Amino acid sequence: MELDLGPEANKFRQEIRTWIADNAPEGLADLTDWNASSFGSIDESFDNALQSPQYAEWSDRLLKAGMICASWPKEYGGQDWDAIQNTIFAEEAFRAGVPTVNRGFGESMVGPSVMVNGSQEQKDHFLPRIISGQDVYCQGFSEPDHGSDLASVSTRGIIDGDEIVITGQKVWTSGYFRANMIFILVRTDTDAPKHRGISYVLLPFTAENGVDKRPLRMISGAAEFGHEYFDGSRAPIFNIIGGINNGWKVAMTTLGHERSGSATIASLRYEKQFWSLVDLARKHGRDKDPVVRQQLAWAYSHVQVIRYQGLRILAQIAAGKEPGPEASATKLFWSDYEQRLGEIAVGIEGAEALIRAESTGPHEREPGDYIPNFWQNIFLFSRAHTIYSGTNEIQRNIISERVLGMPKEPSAARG
Amino acid sequence: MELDLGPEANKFRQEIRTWIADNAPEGLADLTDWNASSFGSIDESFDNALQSPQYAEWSDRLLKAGMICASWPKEYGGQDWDAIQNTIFAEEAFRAGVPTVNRGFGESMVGPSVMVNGSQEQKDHFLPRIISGQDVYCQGFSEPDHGSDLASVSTRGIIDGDEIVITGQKVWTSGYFRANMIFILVRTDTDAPKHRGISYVLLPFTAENGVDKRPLRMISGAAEFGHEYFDGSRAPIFNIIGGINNGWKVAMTTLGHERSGSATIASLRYEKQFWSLVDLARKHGRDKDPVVRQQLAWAYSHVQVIRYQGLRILAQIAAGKEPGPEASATKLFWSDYEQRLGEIAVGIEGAEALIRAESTGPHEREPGDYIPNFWQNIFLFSRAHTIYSGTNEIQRNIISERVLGMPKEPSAARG
Amino acid sequence: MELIHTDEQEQLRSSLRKFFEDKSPSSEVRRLMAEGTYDKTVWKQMADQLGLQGLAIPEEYGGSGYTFVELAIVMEEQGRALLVAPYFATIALAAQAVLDLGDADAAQALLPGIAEGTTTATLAITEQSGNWDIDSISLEARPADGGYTLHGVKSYVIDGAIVDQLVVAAKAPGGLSLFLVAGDAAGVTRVNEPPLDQTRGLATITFDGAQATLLGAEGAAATSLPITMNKAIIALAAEQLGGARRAMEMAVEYTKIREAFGRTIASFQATKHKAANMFTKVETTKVSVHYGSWAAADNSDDLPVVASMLKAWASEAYFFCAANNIQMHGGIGFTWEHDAHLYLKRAKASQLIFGDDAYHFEQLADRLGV
Amino acid sequence: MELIHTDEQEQLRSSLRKFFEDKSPSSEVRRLMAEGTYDKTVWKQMADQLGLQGLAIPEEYGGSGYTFVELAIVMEEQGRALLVAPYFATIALAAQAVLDLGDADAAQALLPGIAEGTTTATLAITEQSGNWDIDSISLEARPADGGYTLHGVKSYVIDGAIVDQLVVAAKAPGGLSLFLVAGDAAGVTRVNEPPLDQTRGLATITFDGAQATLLGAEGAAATSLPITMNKAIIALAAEQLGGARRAMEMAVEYTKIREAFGRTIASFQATKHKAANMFTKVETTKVSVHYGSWAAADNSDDLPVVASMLKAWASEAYFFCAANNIQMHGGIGFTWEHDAHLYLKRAKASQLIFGDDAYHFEQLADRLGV
Repeated sequence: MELDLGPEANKFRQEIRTWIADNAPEGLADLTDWNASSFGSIDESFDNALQSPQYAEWSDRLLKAGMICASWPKEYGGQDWDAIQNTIFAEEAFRAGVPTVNRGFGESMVGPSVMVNGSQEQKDHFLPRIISGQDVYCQGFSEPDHGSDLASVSTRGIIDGDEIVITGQKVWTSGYFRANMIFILVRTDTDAPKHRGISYVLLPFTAENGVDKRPLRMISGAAEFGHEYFDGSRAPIFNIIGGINNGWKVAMTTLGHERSGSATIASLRYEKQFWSLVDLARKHGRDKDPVVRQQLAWAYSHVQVIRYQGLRILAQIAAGKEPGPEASATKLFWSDYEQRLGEIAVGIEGAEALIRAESTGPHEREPGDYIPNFWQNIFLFSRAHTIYSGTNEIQRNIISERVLGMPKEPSAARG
Repeated sequence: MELDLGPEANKFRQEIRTWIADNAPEGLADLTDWNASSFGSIDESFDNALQSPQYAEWSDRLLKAGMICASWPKEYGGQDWDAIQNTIFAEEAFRAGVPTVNRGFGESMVGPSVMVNGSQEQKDHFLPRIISGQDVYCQGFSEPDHGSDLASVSTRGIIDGDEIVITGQKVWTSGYFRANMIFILVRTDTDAPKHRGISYVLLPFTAENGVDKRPLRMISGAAEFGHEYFDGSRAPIFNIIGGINNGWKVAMTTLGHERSGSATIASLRYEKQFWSLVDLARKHGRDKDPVVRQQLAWAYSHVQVIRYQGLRILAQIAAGKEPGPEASATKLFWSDYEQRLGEIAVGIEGAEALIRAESTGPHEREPGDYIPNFWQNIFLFSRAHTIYSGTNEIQRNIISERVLGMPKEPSAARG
Repeated sequence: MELIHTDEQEQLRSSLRKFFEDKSPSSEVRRLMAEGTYDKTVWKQMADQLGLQGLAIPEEYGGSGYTFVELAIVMEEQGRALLVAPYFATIALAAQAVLDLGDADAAQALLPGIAEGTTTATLAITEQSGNWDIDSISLEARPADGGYTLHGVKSYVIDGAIVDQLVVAAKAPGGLSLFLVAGDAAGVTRVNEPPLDQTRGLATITFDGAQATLLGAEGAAATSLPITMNKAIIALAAEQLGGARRAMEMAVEYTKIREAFGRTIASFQATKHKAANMFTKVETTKVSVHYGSWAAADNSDDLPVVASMLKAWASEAYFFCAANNIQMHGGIGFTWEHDAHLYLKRAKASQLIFGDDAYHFEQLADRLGV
Repeated sequence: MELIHTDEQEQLRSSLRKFFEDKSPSSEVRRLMAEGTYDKTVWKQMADQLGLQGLAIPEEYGGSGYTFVELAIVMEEQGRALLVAPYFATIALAAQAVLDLGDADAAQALLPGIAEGTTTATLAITEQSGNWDIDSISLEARPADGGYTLHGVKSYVIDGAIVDQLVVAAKAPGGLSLFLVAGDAAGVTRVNEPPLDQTRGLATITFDGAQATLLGAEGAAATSLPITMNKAIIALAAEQLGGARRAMEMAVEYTKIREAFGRTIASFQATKHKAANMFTKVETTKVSVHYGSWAAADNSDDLPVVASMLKAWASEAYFFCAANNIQMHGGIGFTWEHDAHLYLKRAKASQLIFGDDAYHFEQLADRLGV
């Protein structure tokens, strides 16, 4: 059943569908499974596809058509697309098997922060570089031992003439290996109260600029996150957004930015994953095993709930309503689901899951590399889902306190 | 596999087996399922069997042979049986399908308290009446709103000449309906510290003595527990054990008394119950259903663990060792198990579980009575298992704090 | 349609909440369940004041023509209040069965009376086997004197002993068909069984040559009855949602008041996390029921899949909330006097009727083509 | 025998704990797993200083004749330390397979070398299907020149690429039989596969007419191999117990140190209850392993039942503890640098090898005669 979003949206969907059909380079869809969940996985074909001429051409056409960062306001190079349009575009790309080109943290966090807090010169300088892909950002918020207490920034920023000089460490830096820029919180006033002495800096993220990037290897073998040491890394004062010592406010703008448009895509990906699981069961002759069928039905039910949740969020956005309290349960739900899904999948693989895939490609491979197969990767990487972005224990605290009005823990000196 | 307890124990087992064969009245084993778990159930055949001439005769023979309260010291009318002998007796009775005759709280709690804390006159008076069955005790410790904080006794005891006069309430009184005596904690000094003004009284538990007994009906329909109001109920001062205001210490003796001998019996009962469940599955044509077979295997595994735990406790007792920390997990384990077992069983019954059994007998029946069938009763009554004797949440606290050395909750003003 | 309720739907919910709190408090639930009956005055008020019986019945048959989405809201709210009345039986089973036949005469025969609150009814499907598969129906309908007579026994008939009319699934010469029989007709013997869940009656009904009227065409039920069953499951899931949410609320409210060891038990993390898990179950059920009611309203292609998914999902959620509600209440929670057990028993009975979770997960796998 | 360990057994455990903490610290585990090998010096020390390889081998074959109960203690302690060495393969698989044949010549051929620490070995059972049912064995043993040649492929052979000797289950003309083949014999190709659990090697071994020596009689393995498999499962369960307990201890220790929101995270009830649940799993596994090792020592009638029960039980316990160990460590717990993942992977691999929980629950139902 397809969500009927009204005639305007249906027309838009038709236009997008036609545009994709007309513009997607031949063979692009066949290069890799663009829709597979790639988070935490090491997928050679995906990496190779990103290097292909077809992808370059597709990327170029999207850029010219304004379909990169399209949800940004027109004045900043976007198309003013709303959540419905974003979703329709993502759905149609998914159905056509072609990738959307998104600019990651640059698109979702840095851009909006600059739009809200930056000067006209900063907007003119930084925003086009995000859209074009010239600047690829990673996020420098977390530091060792600070857990979820973001305001406890220790990394120092010292003003030196017309530059800021940064020294310290950041950790859990997602996507660090593709980034040439980092948006980083640094302490520029050690005497001010915790939240008042922080600045938000767009820093060149290169070895030449004194950044020592080390992969933080995960249990799945992938180095999805980085751990960086900054030793006198420099940026022009121009790169401080929102003014010196005003970084906490800027960071909050960023964190508050709605990541819409992904709501229904998640379920498309999960649904596809579900049918892969069914194929796996068939391949292993387990699809008629009643115990496995219970597991498959359990999994499908979860995928449907994720789908319904996405549809509801979209309907809320379309109606201009704030997402209801049920949104707080979403992370809890899919993270637990994906963990269990991984366990089910390796169970179906049985003995085969005891052996990993062979390494076949060159990307960041070293001796001693650990390359899991698709389901092993989900099994392993999903252990992180219940931990990052606030552990599931913290999510349950939030639900019980903020939604159900239950009291905080006695000594709750929360950060 | 049978536990080899050594030649002495094996000889004892042989003697007991012979004695039971020689002395059990004909037809006794067939009167009812003496081994079924009757806690919280309303089983007419069981009640009727207790009234039978065969049971009376069996009871009389056990009494004459000293096999009632046999673990008591010889000087008090027992046989000095140790845990191994108790267990062997219980096992052999179980195997022969005949009941053991135990004197409940009188045997396990009041007797030991009187032996330790009572005067010679008190021992001479109270102990034989327990053994003979003349005095049947229930326990008057819990009061409304005090939860597991036993020392918060509000029920008053006032000395009036050579009598003590008791006014107040007790609740969660297990087995109240068969008892003619209650061992009760009352506050005899309201000025003394919480634990110091309590007395331990053996009180006639009758309407004539101002006791208003009300059944506390459970969700299973049975009134396993009572709620009593005491309005000027009297006992001679002779009935205060351990002296006035010394009741807390006496109560602790009672609570500390080892309830050995039941360790391996529990698993015999659970094993029997398991095979009833298998029969149920067969009756419903579900025994070849792979999903049901998973549940049955799950259940059997739990029964085995309970069996191993019992064997271990017995081995520890036989070796004169204190039970290890694993004992604290036992209640957690069987209570969760029995809850899930009830759910599995009604699931196998399917539609049949939607309808209760008909009432067929006279025992404590009223209009509006609610009489579940065997598995419905386990399903319903087992909800209580995770609550009484310290909720499973409290059990988990205890394990984490006392066994694993984790800290108490911040404001832990524990009772 | 969208997966948020309109303001009008939310207003409907508010007035229903108020009405059922007023008309179906615990004292009434307990009185009616002990008597094995329902309150006919309240039933008439439901029709006259709120039009609940006719809500989703087309206007041509005396209803107000709303959709299954609104009906699901009523189901949810009456389930929350544990309303002891044959609403589920009359509306989600009997009326729906007739609607799904798509036969105007059949609809005219039963629906106007239901809509105006003068007729109650139920649907008799399963038999002594307790098997919910329609292929297992063996009750026989024999043509006789231009009509039919019924021969056989129906079991687990919801509210079967207290309703006016029985819609009976039977084997006619032309295949599986539905028949209308008056509850008090000659040749009908109804026994009100003692149910696990006393808030909802279950009857065993023996048909010994009772006169019956064919609804729609002979054989039509082979197509319509599976649809009706799927919609009944959606309605039941809505009811389960209402009960689950109430059980969660009871638990949370109680833990905020009850103290132990110098704190409210709501301040203990084990309690909070149980509550958060209940909340997750309730909210995922809510959105699924909403989708399911929409699928039922639209006769959507995925209705069979959604129904099986929801039967398992809502059952699990309700049982989880009802069982934990008892646990979070401690000792008082397993006494007869406290209402927690009423929800537990309703939850378990709802989980078992029409087939349990494992049955529906297998159905789901089958319907997906796995 | 009784279900408590003797003082002597507890002393054995203490010295093993100390030995493995010394010889198999995290740094060594990581070094060896990266190299896909084991430390031959430590292996020799295990034999010379502690007599671990010969512990449960009868004295007539160079061992010290202890029972499976003592062996289970060794399994537990080396599992706790994630010892990277073919101990399980050599002792619980190869030596046990030969012992279960009950053939003196076969025992003499292999066991003295094992007992003195000069020979390592493994047992090759399953093939490319990954099916652990011995009926699925199809590798062929052909009589040739007074001996035999083997033809076929064995998969998932534990430590198959690093051991000296291979005990191979194969179809001979007289039925399922065991054969001894040198690991470096002509016609044997061994591929060390990249395992999910890097602390234990798995090999695919191709036999292309390799010369093999029959162990015991032709067809004898049809009887002995199921016994060996059951005992191997008990040994594995002991190893799982050791890992589960270590994972629990790591978690509890860490939460006592790590602070969040002004408290140690060990003071949060959610953490405490997770730990208590781990404890319950560990202790129930402990007593079950003890019983199982006793059943294995006694060749008890209920060994098959206990083995299937334990395969599921210990696997579930280990995985539960290993997974929650990661969760309780937070971010650091899912980094490669932290040892938590080594236990998680060992737990999952142990759960899957020899058939998973569902497989063994079905076996259990079958063996019980349900």
